[in-house]
Amino acid sequence: MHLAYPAVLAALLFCVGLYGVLARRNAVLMLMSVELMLNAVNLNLVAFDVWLRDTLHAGQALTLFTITIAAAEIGLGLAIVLMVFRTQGTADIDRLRELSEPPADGLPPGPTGAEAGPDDSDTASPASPASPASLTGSAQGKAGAV
Amino acid sequence: MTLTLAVLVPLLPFLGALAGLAAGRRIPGLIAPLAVLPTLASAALAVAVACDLGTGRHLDAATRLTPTGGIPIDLAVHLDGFSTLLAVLVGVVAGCVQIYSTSYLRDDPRYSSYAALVSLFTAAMFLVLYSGDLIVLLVGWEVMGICSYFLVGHHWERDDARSASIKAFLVTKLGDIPFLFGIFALAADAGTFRISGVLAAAANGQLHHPTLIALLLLCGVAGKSAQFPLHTWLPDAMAGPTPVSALIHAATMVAAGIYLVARLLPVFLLSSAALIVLGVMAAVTMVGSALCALAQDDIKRVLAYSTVGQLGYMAGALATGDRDAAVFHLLTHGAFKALLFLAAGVVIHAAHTNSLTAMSRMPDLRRRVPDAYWTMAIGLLALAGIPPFSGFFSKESVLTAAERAAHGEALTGGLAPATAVPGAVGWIVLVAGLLTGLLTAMYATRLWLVAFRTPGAAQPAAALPATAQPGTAPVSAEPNAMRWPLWLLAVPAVALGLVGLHSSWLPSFLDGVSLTPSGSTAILGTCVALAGVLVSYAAWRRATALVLDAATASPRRAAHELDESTRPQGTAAEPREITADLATVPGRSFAEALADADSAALAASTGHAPDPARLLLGPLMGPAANGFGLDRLYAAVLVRPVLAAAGLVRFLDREVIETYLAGAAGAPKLLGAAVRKAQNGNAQTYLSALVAGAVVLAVLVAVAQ
Amino acid sequence: MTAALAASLSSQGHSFLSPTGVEIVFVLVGLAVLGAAVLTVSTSQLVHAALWLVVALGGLAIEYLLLTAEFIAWVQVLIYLGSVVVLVLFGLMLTRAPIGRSPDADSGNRWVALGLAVVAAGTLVTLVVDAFRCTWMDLPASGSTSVNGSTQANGEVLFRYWVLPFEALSVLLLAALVGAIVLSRRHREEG
Amino acid sequence: MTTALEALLRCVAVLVVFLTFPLVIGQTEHKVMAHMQGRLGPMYAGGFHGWAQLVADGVKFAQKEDIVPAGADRRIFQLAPAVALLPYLLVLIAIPVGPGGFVGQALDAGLFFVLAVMGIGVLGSLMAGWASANKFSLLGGVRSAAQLLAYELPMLLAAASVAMAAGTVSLTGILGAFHWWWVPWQIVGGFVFFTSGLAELQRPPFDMPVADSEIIFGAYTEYTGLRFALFLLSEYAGILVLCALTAVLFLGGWHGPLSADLGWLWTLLKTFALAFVVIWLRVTYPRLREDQLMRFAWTFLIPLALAQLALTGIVKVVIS
Repeated sequence: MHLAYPAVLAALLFCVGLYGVLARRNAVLMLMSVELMLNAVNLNLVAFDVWLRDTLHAGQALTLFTITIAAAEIGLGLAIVLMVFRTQGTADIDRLRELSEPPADGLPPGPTGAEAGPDDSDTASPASPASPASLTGSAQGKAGAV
Repeated sequence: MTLTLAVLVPLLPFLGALAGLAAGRRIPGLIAPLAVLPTLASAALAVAVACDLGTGRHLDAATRLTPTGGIPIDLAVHLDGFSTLLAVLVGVVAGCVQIYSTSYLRDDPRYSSYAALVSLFTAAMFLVLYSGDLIVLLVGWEVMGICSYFLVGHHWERDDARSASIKAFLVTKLGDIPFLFGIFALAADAGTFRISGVLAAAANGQLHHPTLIALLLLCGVAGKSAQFPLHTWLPDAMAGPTPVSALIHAATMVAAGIYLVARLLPVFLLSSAALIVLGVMAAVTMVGSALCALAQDDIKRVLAYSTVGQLGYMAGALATGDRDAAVFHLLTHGAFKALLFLAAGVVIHAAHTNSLTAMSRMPDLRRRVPDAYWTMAIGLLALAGIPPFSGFFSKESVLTAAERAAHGEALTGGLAPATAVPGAVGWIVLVAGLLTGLLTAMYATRLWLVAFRTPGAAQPAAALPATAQPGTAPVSAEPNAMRWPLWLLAVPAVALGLVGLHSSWLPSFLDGVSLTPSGSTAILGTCVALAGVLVSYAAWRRATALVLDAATASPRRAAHELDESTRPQGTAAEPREITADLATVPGRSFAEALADADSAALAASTGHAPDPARLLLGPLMGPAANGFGLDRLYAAVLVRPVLAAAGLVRFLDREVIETYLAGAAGAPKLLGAAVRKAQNGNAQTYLSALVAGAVVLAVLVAVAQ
Repeated sequence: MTAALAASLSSQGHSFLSPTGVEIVFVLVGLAVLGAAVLTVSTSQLVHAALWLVVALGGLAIEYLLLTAEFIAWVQVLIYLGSVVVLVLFGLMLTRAPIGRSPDADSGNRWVALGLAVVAAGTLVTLVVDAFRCTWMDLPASGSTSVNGSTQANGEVLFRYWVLPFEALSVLLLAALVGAIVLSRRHREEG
Repeated sequence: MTTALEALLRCVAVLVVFLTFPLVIGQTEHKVMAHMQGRLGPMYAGGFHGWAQLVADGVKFAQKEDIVPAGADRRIFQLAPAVALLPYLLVLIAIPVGPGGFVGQALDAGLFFVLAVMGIGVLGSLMAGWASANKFSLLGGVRSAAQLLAYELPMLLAAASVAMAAGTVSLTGILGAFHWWWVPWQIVGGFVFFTSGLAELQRPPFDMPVADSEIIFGAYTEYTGLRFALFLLSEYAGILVLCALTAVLFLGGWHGPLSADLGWLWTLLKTFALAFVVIWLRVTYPRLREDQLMRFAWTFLIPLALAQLALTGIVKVVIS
């Protein structure tokens, strides 16, 4: 068999996964895309192992390791996503922007006057404790019943 | 030995000032001793130095701390008769002022800083006197400037004190800048900052630009010694506490300029142009300030203008090349002017007002402050130049010097040939001196009569109940610390002039020029002074008669007439202002102050006072009261253009330069905003950029191979 | 160029134009895998994406089988299909994946991502084809006990040469286990 | 040609087994439960002992309308029963019935294959649970997933014990290496394997995902007619596969006292005996609570499996 077939398939699969990682909004979907990329790497490893007839079977052994690590990764990743979902009320990657630079025309760090109070609470509503509490509550209820 | 003592003289008050500032409010009990004792010790040491040095000798010592580029600067001491005698004067006056202040400013919350600043001021003056190096002298000179700024602005709660302090500082600085350049030019020509070196250079004819140097130095002298046209700060500086006025006027700050010219007189004698300028300046200062003094209502302003006039005498003496006469007058003037100010302080303290008109309403003022009454009489007699008081002899010595100069035989004390002094200078100074003698006698008499001798019948009835109330005015309540310095100073005010008669003692300290007045000037001066006294007395009698008429005639018409005829324009003070003024006079309870202030305000508002000034001055009254509008002239000629220029600069700064700055700041800000957009918190965007970079690298590597 | 390529390949005895049966199957399954993967990253129904991922991963298991890596293939099935995808579905359900299309499944970054992915794919495929177009690998005959990917062969290398990484991996798994438990534990004061 | 024909034949045979044996097990369950619980209903259909009850059930299921809920994800809803059923069909291929190639396809990694493919079956439950657009179904699906993930581990560990004892993961290889004393040696592993398998099949007492008193019927709540029958079929197929595997791994499979030709009979006997046990357990034990279920797996079965693994290792080292 031509090595080009698995190699090209792996390359294309990798790029598909790449697209998924860059384009998907839901964190779980991103994790799935990461799995696709990892599998592309695995395919390459296996193909090259077969081609090279490595006596150590380095390719296949590494594939096994990769699969194991991927399993660990997905477990941890999902735990993180679930926790984020529980605390933030969303699993959308592009809404988790606590690390972003605040907008230049935004409010000053502290409330400057009496009028600033309600505005403050309004603008903070996406991350305000009220709405995620209900969401988290329902999610917790479901998880508890499982 | 002498050197050690001399170094200690400026050092002690300096350390006292530091200790006083450090002790501050934490140890209030220490402040007064820390202020008084070092000053008194310095005075004693100054006396010791003067005695130790003896007559006709001088001492020069110098040490160089560190080499500087260019002309070396030495910590030099130059002691001779001029410096030691003036140091004694400074020490005595400063000691009296410090003692006086302990009582005068007893209740002042800022007494600690005040006392420390006075000590520092004294130390700076000592430094100026003893310094043998122009740069070190300049240090003392500038320290005095900043101290005067703080002391004049002592009552910084008051608007006039604030503006007066700033004015004093700015006007003297205006003179100091040319002064600084003058020193540099002098040092550049002489090749040294040492005074002895400069004098030697002057004697050897090494100074190539004497006129330029002398004129530049004169600017600083005019500023410091309050000579026309830079004298305007001095009357305004009366906003400071009265002891500070005494210190500034009598001994320290204003004396510094005269002392400097006396020190560097050989330089000035090289340039007849500078002497003419100095003479004209002195003449204008003398006459103008005497006229102004006659028109003032504020007792301290009267004294301030008289100081300006007396300084004009000294400057005139210097212009005629006789620095002995100048320093002699400086000594006697220091004594009697300090006496006058301290006595005026007592009077103000008792009357709770600065206004002569208001004082004339107080029938028992004379009895309340007998010490001030008598010592002030002595001081005024000395000021007017009535023999045998000290002022007579020193003033006559100045007139004699002028007369000799007018005849072409100036008393230069061997510093230069008598022909170095133009005869015109002598004539100018002589005429102006005689005229000023007349005017001085007039305003001295007026001051005394209006303040103390207004008859009870001329006092308005409205004022009587206020002052007759029991307990409002405890008679002779002035503390000892304020009374004894007056008598202490009265002694030299009376007797100091006599030492000039002794032909060998005082001149031997100085250049050896005879200080005995010549017969013609003595007679002429005495006549002029007596005439002034008499004229003033006559005018006062007439004014009193008018007031008495007004009391019996129709009050309204008389009041109007009186208002037109007798009221000095300077008294147009608002009653509220006077009250505010009073509230700051220390040593009195506020209720007392209010009671007195009521009567004073009433008096000022009705304006019935037997003041001879208007009768004497006639149409000159208004301009003279306002200092001949010099302040307005300055405002128009200097202040407004400066303000306009500042506005222009401000506009340029805010609108033009800041635009560039804002642009310079804006460009990075825009760039930052652009870059900041990249940090949107979205991990996918970051990842996209990362992958794009990786792809580009991969392509580049692939293509490169 | 294609002709030259074909000529160069045929000169070595293995032509792209005359594929073997395994190659045909591999390409067909590969196309299926690719299609499933594309659907995984493009469908707007979240659970469908996970199910398409199952198809893609299962197809990959078949590809492993075709590459004679039997053990890897079954591990792929066991771990990926049996556990990872189940976990993913679990996570989707816990984050309340809706039935039907989610219009916001793709972020605003999708066109950038598409461009990047296409460029990257072009680059990678070009490079890979350029490098391996003439490379032929001989697949061992299936059924022989000493084949490449048999359980025995894998076990032997794993426990002979790869013991240390294997043990390190077990530590990593343990850490991941502990981490997942800690992360998903609900704190008492929160509950 | 012959290999292809043989392969086809084997596939057909496996299919036949797949289609009949679960039905037999289902019928047995009916009967056994009816007898155990003294139920009279299933005893009437067809006259003798109610032999036609299964046929009646089939006809009933076939007659029922195939309903897909309006809010459901239609395709996945319809696909779910197949996904649930197919893995068992695949697994059956690899289970050896008798010696000498009496197996659908002998695989090198047979045990591995079997366990891997069995794990896929849960996807059917998940798909069904999610696609039904019913919260009971969703809960059932999620419970299925959690249960599967929890019990997969002890099951694998127990199977690993046997593989370790035999030194191979090939099912035929394991049977080839079997000795009678393996039964007491691996009995604990057998217990763990069987119990975990029951849990994976969601059979009572591990039927929390379909607990009718809590969540109606879990993932299958919305299913009717033939699709529901397919789920039932998959459950019985699962029982068949589990029992066959347990028989093969722990009870010696075709090994028996008599002639080797009767090996297939021994396998079937053991399988059905185990299936009877499964049915027996259903009527004997009450359902576990969810937390009990999880605790049972993590704190009881896994330590037990690990102990078995250790024992196997020790014995293996000793005898070699």
